[in-house]
Amino acid sequence: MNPSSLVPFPPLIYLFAGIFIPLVTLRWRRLAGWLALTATTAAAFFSVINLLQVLKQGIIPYRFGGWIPPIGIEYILDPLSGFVITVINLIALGVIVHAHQSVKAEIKESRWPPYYALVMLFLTGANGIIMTGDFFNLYVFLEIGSLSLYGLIAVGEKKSPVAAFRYLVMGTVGGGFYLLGVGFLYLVTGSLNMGDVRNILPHLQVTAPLVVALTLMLIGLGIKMAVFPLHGWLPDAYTYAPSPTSAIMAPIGTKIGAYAIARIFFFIFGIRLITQIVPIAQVLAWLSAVGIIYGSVLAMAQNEIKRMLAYSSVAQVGYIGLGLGLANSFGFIGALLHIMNHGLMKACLFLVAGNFRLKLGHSRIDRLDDSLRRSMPWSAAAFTLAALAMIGVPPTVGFFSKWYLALGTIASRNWLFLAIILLSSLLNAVYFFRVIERMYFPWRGSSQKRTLSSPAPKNESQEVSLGLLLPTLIFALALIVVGFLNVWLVKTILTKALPAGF
Amino acid sequence: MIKFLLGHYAYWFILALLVIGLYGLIIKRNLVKKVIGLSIFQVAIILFFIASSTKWGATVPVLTDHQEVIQSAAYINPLPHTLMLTAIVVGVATSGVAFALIILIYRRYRTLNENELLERLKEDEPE
Amino acid sequence: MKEAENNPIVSLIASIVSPFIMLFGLYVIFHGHYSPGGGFQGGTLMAASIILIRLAHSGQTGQLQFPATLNTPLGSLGVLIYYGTGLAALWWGGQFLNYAYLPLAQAISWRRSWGILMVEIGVGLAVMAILVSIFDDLLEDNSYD
Amino acid sequence: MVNATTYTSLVPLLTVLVSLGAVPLIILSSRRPNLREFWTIAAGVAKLALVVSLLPSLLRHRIAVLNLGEIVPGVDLAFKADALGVFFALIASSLWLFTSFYSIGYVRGLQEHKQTRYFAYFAVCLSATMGIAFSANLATFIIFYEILTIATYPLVIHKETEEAIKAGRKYLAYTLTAGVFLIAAATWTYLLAGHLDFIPGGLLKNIPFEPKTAWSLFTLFLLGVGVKAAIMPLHSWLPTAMAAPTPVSALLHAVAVVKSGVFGVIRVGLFVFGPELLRRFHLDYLLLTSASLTIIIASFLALKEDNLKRRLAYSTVAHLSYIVLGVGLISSPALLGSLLHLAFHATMKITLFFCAGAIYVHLHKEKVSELDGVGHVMPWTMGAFAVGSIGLVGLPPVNGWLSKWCLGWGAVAAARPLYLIILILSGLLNAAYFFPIIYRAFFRQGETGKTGEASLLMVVPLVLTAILSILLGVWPDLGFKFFKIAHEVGRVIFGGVS
Repeated sequence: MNPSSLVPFPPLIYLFAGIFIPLVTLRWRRLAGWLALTATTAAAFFSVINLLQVLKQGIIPYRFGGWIPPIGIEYILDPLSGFVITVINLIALGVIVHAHQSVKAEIKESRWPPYYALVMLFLTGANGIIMTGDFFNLYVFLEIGSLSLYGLIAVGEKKSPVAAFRYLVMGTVGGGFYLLGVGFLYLVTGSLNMGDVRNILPHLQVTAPLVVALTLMLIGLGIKMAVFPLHGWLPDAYTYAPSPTSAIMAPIGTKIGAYAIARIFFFIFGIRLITQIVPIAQVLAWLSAVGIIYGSVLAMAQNEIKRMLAYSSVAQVGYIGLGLGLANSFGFIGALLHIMNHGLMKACLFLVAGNFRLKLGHSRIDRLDDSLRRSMPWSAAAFTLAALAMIGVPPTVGFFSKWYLALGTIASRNWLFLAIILLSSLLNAVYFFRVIERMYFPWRGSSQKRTLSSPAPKNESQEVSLGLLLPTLIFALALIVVGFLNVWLVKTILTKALPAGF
Repeated sequence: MIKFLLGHYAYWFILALLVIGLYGLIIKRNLVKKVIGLSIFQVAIILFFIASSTKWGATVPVLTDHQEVIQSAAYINPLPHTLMLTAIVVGVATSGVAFALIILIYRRYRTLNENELLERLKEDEPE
Repeated sequence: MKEAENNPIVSLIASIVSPFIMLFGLYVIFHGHYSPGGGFQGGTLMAASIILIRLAHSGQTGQLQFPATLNTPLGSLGVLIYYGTGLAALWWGGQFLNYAYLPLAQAISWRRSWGILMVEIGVGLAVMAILVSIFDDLLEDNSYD
Repeated sequence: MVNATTYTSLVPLLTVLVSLGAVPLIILSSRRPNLREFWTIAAGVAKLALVVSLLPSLLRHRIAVLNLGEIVPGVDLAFKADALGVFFALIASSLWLFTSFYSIGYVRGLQEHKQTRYFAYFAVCLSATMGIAFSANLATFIIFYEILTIATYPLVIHKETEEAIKAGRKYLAYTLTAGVFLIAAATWTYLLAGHLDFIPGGLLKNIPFEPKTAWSLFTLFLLGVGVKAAIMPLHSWLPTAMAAPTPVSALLHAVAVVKSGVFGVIRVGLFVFGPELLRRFHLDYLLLTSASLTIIIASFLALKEDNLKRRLAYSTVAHLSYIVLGVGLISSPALLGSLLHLAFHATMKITLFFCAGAIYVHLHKEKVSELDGVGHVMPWTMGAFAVGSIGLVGLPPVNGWLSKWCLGWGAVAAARPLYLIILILSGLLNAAYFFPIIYRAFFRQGETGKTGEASLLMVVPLVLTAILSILLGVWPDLGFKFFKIAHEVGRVIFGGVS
């Protein structure tokens, strides 16, 4: 086997785990979690190897069934897909370790095997979307991922099926729009292979079907990415899903949509087409800008941590969209970096929300109090650190995304976008400090009862067990470490992952 | 103009179907009807692909004989058909999941009407 | 689920028709790689034949022909056949699903033919099992909460 | 003119790390207060020693630099102990030592809660301040500036009363907003210049500018650093933050936070833009106008404030703008004056805050109107207070007169006598709001209910800082050669005192 045989391994491993888990667990139910963990570890391992490979020798295509494109399905491993797939799988690894115990707490034992199988299928979809070089194959993986996600959401609280149904309706319509767009594109170009389409497009006149194709694809992928105003499914889905689902969906789900938009619009259609001929990039940037403000403002109004984080995701996805829509190299790097950074931050925050649910039985902001800082010091600290990262305090990762995005907006002389990015980090501060104040300081009512002579009730440490704590803390640590690594990442990977034309 | 309208008659039907599907999806209050709308919407897309590959007087692109002369004009483009096969499967899976969710919702809230469902959801809201 | 009364006409007709549907399904699967048809279509037909029996004979009787416990293993097995074929090609030096590399002592075109047949069988099995499983799950009367 | 040479040295990094390294030790020894306080003091001494060790080579025009690799493409995480940085670091680290001793007395005197957290964040604050002092470029500066913002927050809300939490919110709202402006300004600068290194005379010196761009960029910078420098109308967090314990106020006002702000103004004005650009686009007027207005208005606000600490806070606001004014005058003596004021105001104001804290701990009095007769009970404390007040008014022999003198000289040298008038007027206003306090304390009779001084841990530091203020007024080069270093900064930027 030559090194290029390893290219399709991450999605294939997940697929294998997805079908193997239900089979094995007919007999040994408790193996489900371990199998999922093994598969994720293996997938992450191969992603890293692939990334190193692609950095060494450049773009590696992989032709399924040996068919030459544009006939067969092709996987493309280039710096962009190598980077995103590595990020996603490493985050998934952390979340799965955490899920190992949170699943036990929140989901009935009889449902573990299907649950883990669906997680694996969701990751298959995510990895497939990242790797594929074929428009229709992308649709299939999109639906595989989404369908598993509907199931993963629906095992949550009482309201979760409703949220899942809403997501299903919107997601399917989104998929449908994307598919329709692919149809128009196929009418115009006669090919479904991305590389092929890229070569054909410059020779074509821009006709109505092409514009329709672009628009439909933007809407379809926009729904998956939860770009404002197509984000309607997101808050409920994030809130009512069980903790492990939220934790795996939040850092990965929307990023896949963002990646698909970056890949299709910037690499395949090209900068010129989407900025000068059809103003797709501008539309994306403006929608994202509105979404940033909208998401941040609504996040302030929430009383449930998971819901707050969900609206914050709407805003943060806006950062990515805005960075892409700026259509310059700084913005693009910022968006890619933020795909990773936001994944890490949100994973950490949702894991902490999961820890709270596990130990306190709820994650409502108005019921948090300062006993947390004694009973769950590490979780609270991880939350605080991630919150600071969301605000963009250096030297955490959030600062660096903000830095590149700010550079991008200034480079394109768009002062309004600059103002929005900066304003939003202040709004982040508002809603995160609400929680931090609750966690660390005695609140009205509790402060009157206590005087200095009777110190805070010394709660026994109720910190969650190591299996839950370790991934949380690793994510928290990563927020700083990755922050310092950003130059290295940008220089060795992301500058190679820029589309032509910057 | 007339020629344009008539020449694309299949697409007008597909468009109508698409709109009907979306209408059902958005306007109908019953969750099952919403799923029906969803299916109609997907069927419209499938038909769109099939219609785009239609060729009068052509046949399946299967070689019956090695000596046969290959004339591309004599065959229908098989690609959209195979793609739609997959799309149909996706559609089936979607419907399956949708109905499972609907059953779940019905068991918990004893209603399929969206308005009633929203009311009951509100009742559940703490505080 | 309510125990519906078994209508003899319905159950008789279903019992007669079902094997033919199954046979047709198998035909479609096994000829799918060189004529219209294939795993999806065949699998759906086979599922239809099983579901028809279940519709006609409610309750335990419907399960006699094809018990619901087989759904998951058969479904997984089907995908594993598909997956294994692809993996075999990968193992013997080709790309995933490149049938030309399958370890069969035959000409490449025949290897491709056998390979795609394997895949079609796997897909057919999986589709059948999964469709039946969807049907069973929707009827299953356990509450999720 | 002697050109400075650079040499690589770990010392700037160590000064940052030494108090940061003390944090885990402080937390680990939280159950043993004496050990914990020992770490605080040890870190303070070590830090001061490290900074002092930079002095000899600096005076021989050798600058310690340290480059830790890129932090964002094109910008390094780098430290550079140039004259200005060492100057600021000296002030901060020496006064931290006083504050540490004083804090121990204060928190023990009041039996404050969560003392470990208090000392831990204190140490983090000082690390950040050292980082600010030794930053070699704008990105490094911003990183430490923001860390300082966050690390100060737990200190501001230390009391955890509702008032304190509100003050903390206000503090964050102002300073985080400022941080955001600073980031915007820095990214813009980066796109214009391609690097962010501080260069004496301005890193933007050779960039072609349009007036509009220059004004917008400078305004952004000023909004960024102006909040911590408490330039009006960005000052209002400072009096509110008085809800914090007194040593924190002292730290905020005299040592770390606001001084980082004015330090930022100096860096931005003279090392990013540079005197030439400031003059060419008349940006100096922005500095001068805002500074003069702040001086006058804040002095008036101080007059009518009854709460002692808040009165001191407004006084701080006014005096910070002296420093800004000195930058805006763009002349070598004015810069000398503003740097000296940076140092001297710190010693005087810290004395005053220590006094206010001692009164609060000992007599639980916060208001000026309650201070009748306090001078009889706490003569040493109020004596030190008098020294600080005299210095801030600008009368010899306390060091305040020297910096004011230089500022006035600078105003005349820059041919802008208007600002000399403002300085004199402000001196009078200072007298108007400080002398009544001393009068009340010593010449009126009042019921205090207690006798004797506060604990020695508090009185000794405040007397020492008062004595230091007087000594520096007489021999400004005493000890750390403040005068010489300030002179050196002026020489680097303007090429010698004219």
